[in-house]
Amino acid sequence: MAVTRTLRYQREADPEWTEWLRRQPGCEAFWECLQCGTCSGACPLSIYMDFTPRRVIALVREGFYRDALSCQTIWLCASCYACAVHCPRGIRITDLMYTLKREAIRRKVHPKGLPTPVLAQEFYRMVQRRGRNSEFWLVLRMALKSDPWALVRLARSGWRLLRAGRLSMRTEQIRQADQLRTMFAAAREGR
Amino acid sequence: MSERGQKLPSDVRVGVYVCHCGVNIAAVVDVRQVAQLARGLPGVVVARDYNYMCSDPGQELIRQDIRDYALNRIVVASCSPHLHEETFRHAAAAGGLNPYLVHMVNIREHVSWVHPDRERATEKACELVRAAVRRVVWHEPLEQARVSIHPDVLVVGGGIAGIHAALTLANAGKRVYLVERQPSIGGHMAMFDKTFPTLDCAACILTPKMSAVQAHPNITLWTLAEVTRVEGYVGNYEVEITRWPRYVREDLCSGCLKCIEACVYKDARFPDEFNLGLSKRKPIYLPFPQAVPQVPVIDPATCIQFKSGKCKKTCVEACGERGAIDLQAVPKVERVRVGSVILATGFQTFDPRRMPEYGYGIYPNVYTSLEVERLVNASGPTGGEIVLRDGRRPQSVGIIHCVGSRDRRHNPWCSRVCCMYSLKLAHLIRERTGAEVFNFYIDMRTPGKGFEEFYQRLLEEGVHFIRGRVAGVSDWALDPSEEGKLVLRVEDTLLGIVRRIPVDMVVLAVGLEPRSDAEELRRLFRVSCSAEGFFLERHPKLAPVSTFAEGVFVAGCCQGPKDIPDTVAQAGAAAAEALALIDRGSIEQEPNTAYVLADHCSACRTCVSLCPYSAISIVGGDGRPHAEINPALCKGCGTCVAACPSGSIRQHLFEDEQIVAEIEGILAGVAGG
Amino acid sequence: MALRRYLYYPGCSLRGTGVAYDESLRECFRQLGLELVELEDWNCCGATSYMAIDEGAACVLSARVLALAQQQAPGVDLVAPCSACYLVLRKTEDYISRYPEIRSRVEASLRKAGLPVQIGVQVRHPLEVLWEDVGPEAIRKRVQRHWRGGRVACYYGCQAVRPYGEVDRPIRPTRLDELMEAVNVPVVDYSLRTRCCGGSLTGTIHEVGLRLNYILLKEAVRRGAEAIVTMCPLCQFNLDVFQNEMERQTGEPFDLPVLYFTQVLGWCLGAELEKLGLRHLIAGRDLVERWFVKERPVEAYV
Amino acid sequence: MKQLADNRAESSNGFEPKIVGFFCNWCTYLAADLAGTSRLHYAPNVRVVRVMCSGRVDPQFVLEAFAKGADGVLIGGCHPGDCHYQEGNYKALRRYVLLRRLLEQLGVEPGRFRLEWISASEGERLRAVINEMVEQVRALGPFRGFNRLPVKLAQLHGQKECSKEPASVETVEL
Repeated sequence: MAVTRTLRYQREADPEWTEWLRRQPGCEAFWECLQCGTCSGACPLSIYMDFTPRRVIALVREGFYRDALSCQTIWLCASCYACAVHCPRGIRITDLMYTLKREAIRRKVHPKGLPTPVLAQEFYRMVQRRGRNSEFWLVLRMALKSDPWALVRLARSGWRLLRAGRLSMRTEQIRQADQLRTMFAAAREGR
Repeated sequence: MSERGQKLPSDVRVGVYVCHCGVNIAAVVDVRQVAQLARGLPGVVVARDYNYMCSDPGQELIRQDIRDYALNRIVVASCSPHLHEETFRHAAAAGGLNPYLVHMVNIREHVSWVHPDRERATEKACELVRAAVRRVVWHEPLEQARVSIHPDVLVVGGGIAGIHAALTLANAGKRVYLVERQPSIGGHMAMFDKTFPTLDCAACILTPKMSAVQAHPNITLWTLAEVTRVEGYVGNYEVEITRWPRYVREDLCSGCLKCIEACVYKDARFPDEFNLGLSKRKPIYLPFPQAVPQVPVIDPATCIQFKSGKCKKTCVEACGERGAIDLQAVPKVERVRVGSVILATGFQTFDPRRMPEYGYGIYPNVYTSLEVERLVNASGPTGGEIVLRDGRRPQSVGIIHCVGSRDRRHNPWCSRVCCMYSLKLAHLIRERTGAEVFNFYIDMRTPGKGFEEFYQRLLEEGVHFIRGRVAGVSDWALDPSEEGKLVLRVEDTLLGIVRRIPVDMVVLAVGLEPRSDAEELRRLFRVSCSAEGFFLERHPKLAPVSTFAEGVFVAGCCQGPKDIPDTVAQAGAAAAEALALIDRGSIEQEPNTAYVLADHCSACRTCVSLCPYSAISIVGGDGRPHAEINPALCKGCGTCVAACPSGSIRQHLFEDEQIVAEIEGILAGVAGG
Repeated sequence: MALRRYLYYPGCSLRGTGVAYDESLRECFRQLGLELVELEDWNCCGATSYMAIDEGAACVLSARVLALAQQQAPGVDLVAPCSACYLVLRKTEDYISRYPEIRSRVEASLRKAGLPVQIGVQVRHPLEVLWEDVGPEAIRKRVQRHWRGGRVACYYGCQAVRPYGEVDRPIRPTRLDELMEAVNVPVVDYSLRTRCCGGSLTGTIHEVGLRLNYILLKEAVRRGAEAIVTMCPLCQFNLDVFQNEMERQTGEPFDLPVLYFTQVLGWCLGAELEKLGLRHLIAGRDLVERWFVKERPVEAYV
Repeated sequence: MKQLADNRAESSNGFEPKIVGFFCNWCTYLAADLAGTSRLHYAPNVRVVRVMCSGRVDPQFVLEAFAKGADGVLIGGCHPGDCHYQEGNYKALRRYVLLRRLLEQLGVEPGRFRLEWISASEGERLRAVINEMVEQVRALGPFRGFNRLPVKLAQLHGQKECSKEPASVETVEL
C-alpha cells in the first residue's frame, strides 16, 4: 500500500510573493479572508476542484505559491463571479484567480493536460493577430492541440450548428488590425 | 498690538512637559528634541520629558516644579485633552496654580499614532508645543462656575436596560420618568423563552421587575410615549414627551380584559406585532399576557370605529360603568425637568430580506431567530410547540450564524449574542422535537461565564457544528432525498468539502443593529454615534456609559450589541453615574463662557439673535446700552465672539489673543510670516 | 415616440453561434423605436481568456472598443448584448479608473493609435436598456400578440448581474422575470437563475460543462418550465446545443427550447417572425414552431 | 518667469504645505482622536487649533493664518443638524461662503480654504479629507501672500487691533 507524506516546511513559504500578489489589481482584499467558505459554497465548480477557492486563498495567504499556482482549481474557474458577489469581505476572488492564472502561465507551472490554458492561449493568439475571434477556427485549433479525439464529439454538435446556420467558417478580422498591434506594443512599453 | 501688549503679564514662567506615554509617543516622536526645543522658547523656565506624565510621579513632577521654579504656566504635550486635561489641571491646582493656566498639546492621537515618519512627526510635535507655549502665555486665572443638578432622571426605553436603571434609581429614592414607545415595557427580553446559558425562564426573571416598575412610587411610567423635544443642559434638561393615546384609560381599567372578548371581531385576524405576525390579534388587545401595564390597547388602524365610525362599540359596553374605554382620546404632551438622562433604546434585528440568498420571505420555512424565540415560547403563538407554518414538526433544522453580521456588505461587526442564542435555540429545538440540528458557524464565540460549558453540552447532545458560512438556501433538489426540503449549500471548511444539507426548517441567526431611528434620538439628545450607528460612549474603557453630552448616559444595546448580563451591568453603571451626579448636587462648569467689554460694545444686537441659548441681552438702556451675557446660560460655543463686529465680545479660555498666538506659533517657522 | 439611438457592439459570438440574438435584438429594438448603430471596426473584448494571459493587453482590447465608441458617437450609450462582453467592458472601465498603472498603459496605447484618451462611455446590457429607458409598463402597453407558449424559466446567467454590472441586483435578480410577465409570459420560480453555465468549459472540460448545463435544464423541467429564456449568447449555446448529447448520456429526454429574451419579447410586440432568428434554434423545434406563429392581434382574444 | 518656474519645481519636489486646522471640540477634533486610536495614517501637514465650535472661527483667524504663511486652512465642524450648540456650524457655513469669496479676491485659490463636516465617528473621512487637501495644496504650490489688499479688507484684517469702531464692511451680517 502506498502512503503519501504531506508536510510543509516553513521555508517553502514565500511571504514576499504574497505581498506581491496583494499589490495586483483586484487582489487587494484577500488578506481580510475569514476562511468562511462562502466562495466554495457559492461556486458551481468547487466540487471539481482539487483545492476549494477558500483553500487557495489560505495557500496564497501563507505564501505556498507552488501549490496555488500548479493546482487545477484556477483553471476550473469559469469566471462567473458568484464567489465575489457572495463574499462577506468583498474579496474579488475571480480577479485573484485571473492573477494566479497569469502567474501560472508565466512560470509555466499550469497543470499539463488541461485544455483550459490551451484555449486561453489560442484565443489570445488569434485575437492578437486579427482583432476578433472566429469560433470555428478557435475550437478546431484548441482540439488539435489538446485532445484530437474530441473532434469526433465536436463534429456532431458542429453539424447541428451548421444546419441551424450558426457555424461560420469565415475568418473574422478587423480592418485596422495593425492599429491594434501598435496599441499592444505601446501598452507593453508602459507610459 | 497695544491691547495685547497691555495684557501680557510681565513675569511669565512656563513649564513644559513632554510625555513618552511609554512607547506610544516616544517610539515615533523624538521627545528629547521636543523638550530641547521647548527649553529655548521665550518664557520657558523648565522643559522635561518623562515616561508617563499622567502617573503619580509625573503629576508630582509638575507640582514640584511649580514650587521650585515658581512656574505660573504649564504646557503638557501628551494625549488628547479629552482624556487627561482634568488630570493635569488637578495637578497644577495641587501645586497651588490656577488650573486654567494649563494647556495640553495632543502629540499622541494627533501625531505619533497617525504619522509614522519620525522626522515629520517630531517636527509637527515641536510646532504644536511652540504654539502651545505662545498660547499659554495669554491664559488667565479663572474661577469655575457651578450649576445645580436637578435630582429627577429620565430613562428612555423600557427594555431590560431601562427597567433595571429605573429601578436602581428609584430604589435610591430618586424620581424617575420611564418612557416606552410600545404599549408595554419588557423590550426584546420579554419575547424570549429561555436565557442562555443557564436556561432560566426569561419571563420568570423579567416579570417581577416589570411589576416592580409599575408599583414603584418613585417611577412615573409612560408607555406609548416618545421623547419629542429636548432642551437645556446637564443638571437642567427640559424634555417634552408625547403620549400617544391607548384609548383605554390606565387609571380606570381593572385589567379584566372583557373588552377584548366583547370585540365585534369574534376571531383575531390581524397580525400580532409581539409574535412577529406568527399569530393574530383583535383591534383591541393585550400585547402579551405579562404586559405592563395590564391594560388593553386599541389599534386605530384596524378598529372599525376608527375606520368607519360605524361600530357597535361592544367593547365600551362590556367595560360598563368603569368607562375605561375612551375612543375620543388625543395625544398628550408632558413636559418634565430632569437633571440627567439614561438612553436605553435597545436595538433592532437585521432584516434578512436584504440577503435574498437565504430565502427569507421567499421560502415559508425560513425563520429569523427572533421568530423562533416566539415559537419556542410557552406563551407564544404555538404554545411552545415548534411547528412549521404548515403545521409539520421539523425533523431537521439548520441554524445559520452571522446573518448580516461580520459582513462588509451589511454589518461588519460581530453581534456578540448570536453564537450563544443559536446554541440555546439548538438545544431547545433538539429537546422539544428531537430534530437533527445543524449549526453553521464561521467562528464560535463563547467567551462569557458558563458559555463554553454550554457549548460543550451542545456538542455532547449531538448537535452538528459545521464550520462554514452557508452560501445559499434554496428548494432546488438535485437528489430525490432533497425533494420538499430546503437545501443548504456550504463548504464544510474543516473537511474542505462542499456539502448539500437538506433541512425542514432554516433559522437565520440575525445580528443586532442600531434602531433605524437612533439617528433622530441622537440629534435630540446631542450625543454622538459610532460609525456603525450605535450611541458613542465617552471613552470605550474609562467612560463606557457616559456620552459626549454631559448628564446623558447610555445602557444596553443602543450602545452596542451585548447580552442580558452585560446589559443589566451597564444599566446599573449608568444609574450609578446618574446617582453620583445627583448626589454631588452641583457640577463645575468649564469656565469657557463669553463676556462683553461693555465700553467697546455699540449695542448693535448682532450677537443677540445668534445665541442659541438666549443668554445675551441688551442692558443699560438709559445711559450707554450694551450687550450682557448671562454666564449661567452661556455654554461657551463662541459664535457670538466670532461674529461681534467691534470685537467687544470675548471668550474665556478661547481669547482671540490665545488663538492668534497659537496660529503664530504654528507658523513661526515659515518664512515670510 | 422619439427615436432613441444607441451604439451597438455585437461581439464575436453574435457573428457566429449567437446570430439569432443579433437578429432578434435588432428587431425587438426596432419594434420599440430604439435605433441601434453598429460600432465600426469593433474588436473582440478579450473575454475570459485574455485576462488569464495578459492583463494589460486585455484592458487595451476593451479600451479600444470604448475609445471607438467615444470617437464615433460621444455621449451615446454602448449596448453590449453578450453578457461576457458587457462585464469585460465595464470591468475595464473600473480598472482604468481604479489602477493608475493600468490607466497609464491604456492611455499610452490609445494615444499611439490616435484614439480619444478621455473615455466616458456608458456600457449597457439590452435588458438594462429595456428596463430603464423603456420600462416594463410601457412594454406591457405595446403587446401585440398573446403568448401561446408554455411557462418559461428565466435564466440570467452570471456575467451580466455580477460585480461590475448594473443590470439587476446580483443575487436573485427579478427584472427578466418581470419583463416576461409584462408581456404575459408565465414564468416559473427558477432558483438557479444566476448559476453559471460553465461558459467555455463545454469546450475545454466537456464533461464538467455538460453536467452544469444538465443541472440547469433538469431543474427548469422540475419547476415545470417548458422553455428557458436567456440573455447571453454563451448560455444559450450551452443549453441549446448539447441537449441531444445529455439525453444520450443520461437517458432522460431533453427537448427544451432555449430562447433569447429578445425573441420572446419581439414576438409579443408583433415583430416579423422571419426576423427573430428562430430558425437558428436547435432544441425544442416542435414547440418553437407551435408557439411562434403569425397570429391575430391580441384584441381577438379579449 | 524664472521665479514661476522655480515655484513649479518646488511644488513638485519637497514642498510640504503647512495647513492650519480649526477643529470643533465635539466632532472633528474627536474624529482626529479616533483616527489616532484607530492608527489611521495620514499626511502630517495639518496643525490643529481646537475651538469649542466651528462657529467660533473668526474670519480674522483665517486671514491671520494666511498672512502668517499658512498654505491652507481647514475648518472642521459637525454635520448640519449635529452641532453641539444647535447651529454654530450653520453660522460657520455662512461665514465660510462669504470669506471664501473675499479670499478669492485676495488671490487665495479656492483649494486652499475648506470647510468640512466630519463627525466624531468619521476618522476614516478625516484621513481622506486631510490627505486630499494636502495633495490639492501641494499641487497649488506654496502660498505667496495676498494680492494687494483692497482698503476695506485691510480694515477687516486689522480691525481687532486697530479699531474699536464697528467695521462697515460686509462681515457685519455674519
